[in-house]
Amino acid sequence: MKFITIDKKDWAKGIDKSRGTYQLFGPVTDINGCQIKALDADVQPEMEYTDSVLSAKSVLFPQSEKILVTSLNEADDDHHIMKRADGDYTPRAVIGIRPYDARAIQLVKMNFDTEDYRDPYWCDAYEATTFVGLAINKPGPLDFSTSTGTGPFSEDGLDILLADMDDKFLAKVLTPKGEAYAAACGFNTEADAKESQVLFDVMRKDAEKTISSSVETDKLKDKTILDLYEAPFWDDVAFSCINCGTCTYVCPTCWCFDIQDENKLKASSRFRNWDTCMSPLFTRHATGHNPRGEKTMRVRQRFMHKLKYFLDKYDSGIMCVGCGRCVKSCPVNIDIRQVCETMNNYEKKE
Amino acid sequence: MNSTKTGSVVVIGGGISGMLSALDLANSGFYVYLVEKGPSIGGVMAQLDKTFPTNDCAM
Amino acid sequence: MDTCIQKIREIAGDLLEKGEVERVIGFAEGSIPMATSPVAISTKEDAQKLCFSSTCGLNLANYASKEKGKKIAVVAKGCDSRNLVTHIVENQIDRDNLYIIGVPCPGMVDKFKIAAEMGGEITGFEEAGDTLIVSTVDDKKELNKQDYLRHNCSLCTHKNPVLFDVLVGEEVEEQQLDNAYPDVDAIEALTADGRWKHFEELTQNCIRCYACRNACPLCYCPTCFVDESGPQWVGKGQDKTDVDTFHFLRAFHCAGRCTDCGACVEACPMGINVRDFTRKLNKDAQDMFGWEAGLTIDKRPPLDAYSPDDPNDFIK
Amino acid sequence: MPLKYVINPDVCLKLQKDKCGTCADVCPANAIDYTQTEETITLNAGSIVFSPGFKPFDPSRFDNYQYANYPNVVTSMEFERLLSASGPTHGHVMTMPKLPMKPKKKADKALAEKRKDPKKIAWFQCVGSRDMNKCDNAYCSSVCCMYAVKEAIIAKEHDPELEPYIFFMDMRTPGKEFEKYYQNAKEKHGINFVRARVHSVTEDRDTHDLNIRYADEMGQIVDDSFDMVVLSVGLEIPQETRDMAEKLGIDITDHGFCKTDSFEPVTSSRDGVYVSGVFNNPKDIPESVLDASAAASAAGDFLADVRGTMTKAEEKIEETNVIGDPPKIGVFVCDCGSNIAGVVDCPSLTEYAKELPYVEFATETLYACAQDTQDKMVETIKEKGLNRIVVAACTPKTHEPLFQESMVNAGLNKYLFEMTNIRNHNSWVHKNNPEIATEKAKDLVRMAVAKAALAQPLAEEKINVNDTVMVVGGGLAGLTAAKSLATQGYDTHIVEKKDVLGGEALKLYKTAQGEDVGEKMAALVADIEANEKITVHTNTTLEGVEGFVGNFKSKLVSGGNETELEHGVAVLATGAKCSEPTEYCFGDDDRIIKTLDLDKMLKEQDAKLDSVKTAVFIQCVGSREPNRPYCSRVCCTHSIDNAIELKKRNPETDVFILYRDIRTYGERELLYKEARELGVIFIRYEVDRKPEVKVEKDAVKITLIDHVLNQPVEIEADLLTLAAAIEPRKDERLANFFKVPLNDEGFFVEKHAKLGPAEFATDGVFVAGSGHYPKPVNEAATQGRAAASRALTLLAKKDSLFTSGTIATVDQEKCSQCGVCVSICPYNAPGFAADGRFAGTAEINPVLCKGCGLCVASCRSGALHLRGFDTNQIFSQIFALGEVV
Repeated sequence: MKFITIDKKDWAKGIDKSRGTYQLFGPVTDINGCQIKALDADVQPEMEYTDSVLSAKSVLFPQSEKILVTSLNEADDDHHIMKRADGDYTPRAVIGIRPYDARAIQLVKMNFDTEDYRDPYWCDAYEATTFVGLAINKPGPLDFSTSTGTGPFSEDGLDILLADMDDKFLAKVLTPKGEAYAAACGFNTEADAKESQVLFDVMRKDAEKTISSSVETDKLKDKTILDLYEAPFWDDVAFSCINCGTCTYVCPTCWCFDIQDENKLKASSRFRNWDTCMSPLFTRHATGHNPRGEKTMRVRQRFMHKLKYFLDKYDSGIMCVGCGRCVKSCPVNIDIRQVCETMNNYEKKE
Repeated sequence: MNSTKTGSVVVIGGGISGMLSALDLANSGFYVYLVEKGPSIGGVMAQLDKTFPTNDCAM
Repeated sequence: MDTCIQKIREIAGDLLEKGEVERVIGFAEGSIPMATSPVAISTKEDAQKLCFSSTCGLNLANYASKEKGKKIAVVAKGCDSRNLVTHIVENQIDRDNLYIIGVPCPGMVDKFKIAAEMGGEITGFEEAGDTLIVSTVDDKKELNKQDYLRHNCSLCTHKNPVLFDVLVGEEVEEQQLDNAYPDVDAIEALTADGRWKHFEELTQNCIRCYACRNACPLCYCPTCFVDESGPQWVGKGQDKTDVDTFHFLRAFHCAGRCTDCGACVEACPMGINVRDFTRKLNKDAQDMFGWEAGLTIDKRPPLDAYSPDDPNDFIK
Repeated sequence: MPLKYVINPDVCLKLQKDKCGTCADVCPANAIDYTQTEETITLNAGSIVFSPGFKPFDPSRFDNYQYANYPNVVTSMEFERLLSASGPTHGHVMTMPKLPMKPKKKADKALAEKRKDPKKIAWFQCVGSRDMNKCDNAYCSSVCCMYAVKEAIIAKEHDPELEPYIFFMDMRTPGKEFEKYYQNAKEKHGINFVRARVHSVTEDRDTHDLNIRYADEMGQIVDDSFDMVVLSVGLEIPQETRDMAEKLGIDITDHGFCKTDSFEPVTSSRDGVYVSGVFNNPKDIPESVLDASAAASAAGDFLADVRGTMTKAEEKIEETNVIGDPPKIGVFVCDCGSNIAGVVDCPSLTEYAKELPYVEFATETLYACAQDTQDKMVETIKEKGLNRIVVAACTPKTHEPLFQESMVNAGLNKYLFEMTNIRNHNSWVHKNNPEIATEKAKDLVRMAVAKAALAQPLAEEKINVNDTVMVVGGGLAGLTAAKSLATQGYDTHIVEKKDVLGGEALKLYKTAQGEDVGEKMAALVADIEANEKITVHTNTTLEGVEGFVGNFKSKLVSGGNETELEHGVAVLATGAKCSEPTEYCFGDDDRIIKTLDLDKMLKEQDAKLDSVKTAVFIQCVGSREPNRPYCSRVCCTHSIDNAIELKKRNPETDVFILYRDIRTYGERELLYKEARELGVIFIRYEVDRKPEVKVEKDAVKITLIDHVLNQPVEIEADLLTLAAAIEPRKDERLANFFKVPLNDEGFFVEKHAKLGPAEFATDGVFVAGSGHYPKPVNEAATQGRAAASRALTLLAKKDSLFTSGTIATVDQEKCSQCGVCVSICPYNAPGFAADGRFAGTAEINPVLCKGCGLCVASCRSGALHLRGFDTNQIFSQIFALGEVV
């Protein structure tokens, strides 16, 4: 672990230099606001953004990803045999990822990279990716990341953590991957480690202090699943919900997907697309039966999964990193903080 | 049935009028003989291009 | 506005107390500035939760029709009332089971526009007449509400409810417009390529969360065409053709029925102006059939009926 | 119209001289049989319908038009073939059309080089009609004005630069929608109308252009040049028909038309012999169609007690259950002689079809529709166990039922059949590009096979038919219909809102043939009242109708009492009424009356008539005007009839008829002739120069511009009769009860202007009388009988009346209950389920559904499906097409 100082004057040049060996992702603003996207050769990551509308999860888990291909042309010898689609797993770096998004990727990893099963698409992309985080000096009013086990300066899941120091970035290089990327950029002005760590700590404390929002999760672990499941408040929580998938699509920790085959003429491709537990189709059986047929069941599922099932299964805290995106984007203002509080404080009446 | 009549009708002429008369009779319970002098039924209407006033095709 | 909220609460409380309705559907304050949330109130006490402001941008007709068979009351601004009308016409709501608490609408504000103006997360929002007092962590501004109205509200000619059982507050003056569709005219004036480019860019960030569809009171089909699998009308990935097919077809399903309530845009997390599609069809309905949706319960929308004098200039 | 060739024995070398025989050598189907000879067969029949038709008048004998000598003078019938896509020039209008397309003779070749697209064509009206000088045809042929206008419009559509001229005496467009057609021809299509009888035609020897000479309305001689002249030839009864009539022993008129009674208009003078079509007076298609049905009704009445004694019940063949079986498709590729095979490579198409998925068998046939091919098809289905059939041939519109019948004969559900049109859609339109046509045929066959593979057997539900008939309207048409239906054994109810039967006919004096209407009506009413099968409801109104074909329930209200009538069919014969004139000082003076008032005076032998010295009739009062653009059809004949009556009562009476066009169609023209001979004076006026009427103390003064003198003429009349327009009742409520349409003026719109003139598009509902369009006694009676005949065919086939299998169905899980289908269906087929699990969702009444698909297309929720055209079938066709893209 070492610290590097990057003069902002050298920043763009260094980034451009890395393009030779890395495919870059980062924040850019378009007509609909800030998005984390693959950067075109002439586009620099915008390092002064508040937050992106969507999280950085799509760098590893695109909304629509071609996973298998096959030929339907019976003249081909291997027709109708599924083969893995060509994917680009050359090194890539995501510049300016927020620490809570990086933490979220670690949570998602628990799903895609397990002892029993390793998702090749996600894992190969993960292996190929260097995460260059940008610490949050001024957290927004909806940021409650400190109460979800992360924070504006969290290093979890990052290869480099950058802190914006006005005229320069102070970079904490956390992993060999990070080191390699810094080298590729030609960033090599090493800073004093001790001094730098002190600076980081001060900035972290300042940033954390401004966070006013938080959730209480301390009692969740001790609740009985069935009690929460049968709690009467779900109807009220769900009333206003319109069952759009917005909360799940903006969420950095939602990983559900759906598999679809698409045929175009003599070529068939199998895609996986983001799916959402908000959609009635999510659990509809081929018979037409739907175990989560009612809206309330779906809303309950989302919160129970994030705040209770995940907690119980992985013992790594709740499946929420406190980015606040769902609170902001929900068209009907269903606030996960309030729901979490309701669940946390719920006592079954005997 | 003590009628001396026969339950069949001869329709003479296979133009539009004769053909439709034959159809109505056959469809209402009579055996019909449609007699046409020419080699085919259809009459003059079959030779027309369009019909007024709708300009529908006569065929 | 405060007296108006007071009246809503009184009427709602009264209706519930007397048992005239089972539930009152209205808006409640949200958990963050500029957010409101649709609620269903069932006790007189809870009626105090009801509120009304320039941020009640969703359409409550959407909720009313889901309460089939129940007697309900709905707080309805102009748009909501027009969609209630549509729902009555389309057999989604039984008029006899519906009590409409009409609210003359002050116009809804555009959250995206205000956020863009403030340049950061909003931490405070207050209304004082036509002045909006908006703050962020390190800024506070007074904005003129008329400059920050939602686009549909700035062109609204039906602020007052068209159908109601009680009206809360005085009717507001309706504006007279020389041209209700300047935005559509501008798109129509583009070349075919230009229009295509415009729509391509418009939907480029669509994530197909279907918030627009789900917020729309017109989209009540038990199974939406995008969700059908036999046949699968539309691919489910991010293929541009499929994304656009969704938007085009949804717009066509709204043709002659859309009241331009703006709930779709309000709901879109990506800030996509999906009204660009529906408004073109609204304009066509106006031009071809002299029709504005949701004004009368006595007539069905033009595309729901066939009449021999329907315009058919397109048939050559 | 079977597309079969026959040998003309008069010119066949083989038959005449036992030479040649080429056709037998080349016919691949071995269809040539020289041994077939004429044979005489004796038929025993209970009745005869005589419908021998007409011959177009042969203008060769007119030396002034030189039809026989000038190549560019043609008859309207020849011009009709020139316009036709299936005609000798494939619809290309060209001069010298009578030359062969590929002339062999030298002189013909020289002529053919001068062929061009005509830019100016003249139609001469009344060639062989209304003409006692050059031929003996005094009558009007009734159809020529309209067909000339039509030919001019169509020719102009073929070539927008064409200048058509129509030379006529009176423009006779008295049929339904005809007047508008004529006005449109003038105003929209730019057809030139010249009121003149052309004297002669001469030819430019070099160019073969035609010069014509005529006197215009001002009496000026005009010379003009045309590329082509079309002679609008009349309809004529040939000698052989007259001979046959004589053999049959039926009376004919001087012109060879059958003599009939106005109240029994298809009944000849001999018992059991009925007549229809042009032989029963010149008429166009819809009237011939009405005659056809009327004659069937009359013959049916005559043979009522032996109905059904000679017909055989169809044999029912057990249907094979194919549900769950994998598709085994048979493909039949039709050569259509050379129609398809001349362009498409049918053998390679057949080979291609064999390779398609699920295709078990494919074969090429010379004519798929031939009876032997059909037998083969049935055999093959059974032998190979086929369960789906695709025929690649012509249009399903004409041939699908035939193939489906073979399916049924082979024990397959008829909806397991799919037809694709490789002729009209392919070989005909791509005839110059055989390769592409063959490729397209493969596409079409592949698509049809893809769809057929998904075809499912569809059920047709039996419709129960109530035997009772309701006739709405107790006028002549309604009574005629009721009488026929009752005679053939059906309980018939007549609903009449007035207290007496008879309707408007009771106000008439005499028919055009001179029959006393009052006497005849009294006899008819007495017949009706004596008939125990008929129930008369006078003073009764219809207040509501529910149900559908075979199962109507009507609410009848009489004097406050409500009764319900269940009936299977309905005849709407609600008639029309005489309008109240709003001009010519009507109402200001009792010497100004309407035609019906004069009838009343004649009927009552009113003494006032004796003092009439000058009587004037004004025609087209309220007809052919912007607010009533139609011609009232009956007024010309009626006024002329009354004028003759006045003249006969007192030859000294001066009688004037002020008219726009005299429209005495058919043999009514003879009345016009008679009137002139009796000294009735006819003065024509233009609609923009109408007569002016002033009421003065001792006379009604009428001023108008005489069209010949172009001078004002003043007539002092003591009786002015206005031929007031006939007005429909415009009964929107009634129309709505039965879901039948009204046209702009308020007349009922029939199912088809030509082929369905006595029925509505709504099954089980029929129309007769002036509610359909103004008509004189004989035509009202004809339509009454025709409506009865159409109703009878439905009632007689009640045991074989089924719904179609191709109808809409609702997936009630998906229905959003929005009601668009209910609102949009023109046939009232969708409704809301009243109870059950899916209460409130849409459901389709299979009896009312026509399978048009409108509801399917309009359903946003995708809940509606059209059986036989389901989404998966349509998609499979699209994907099958996409396979090669």
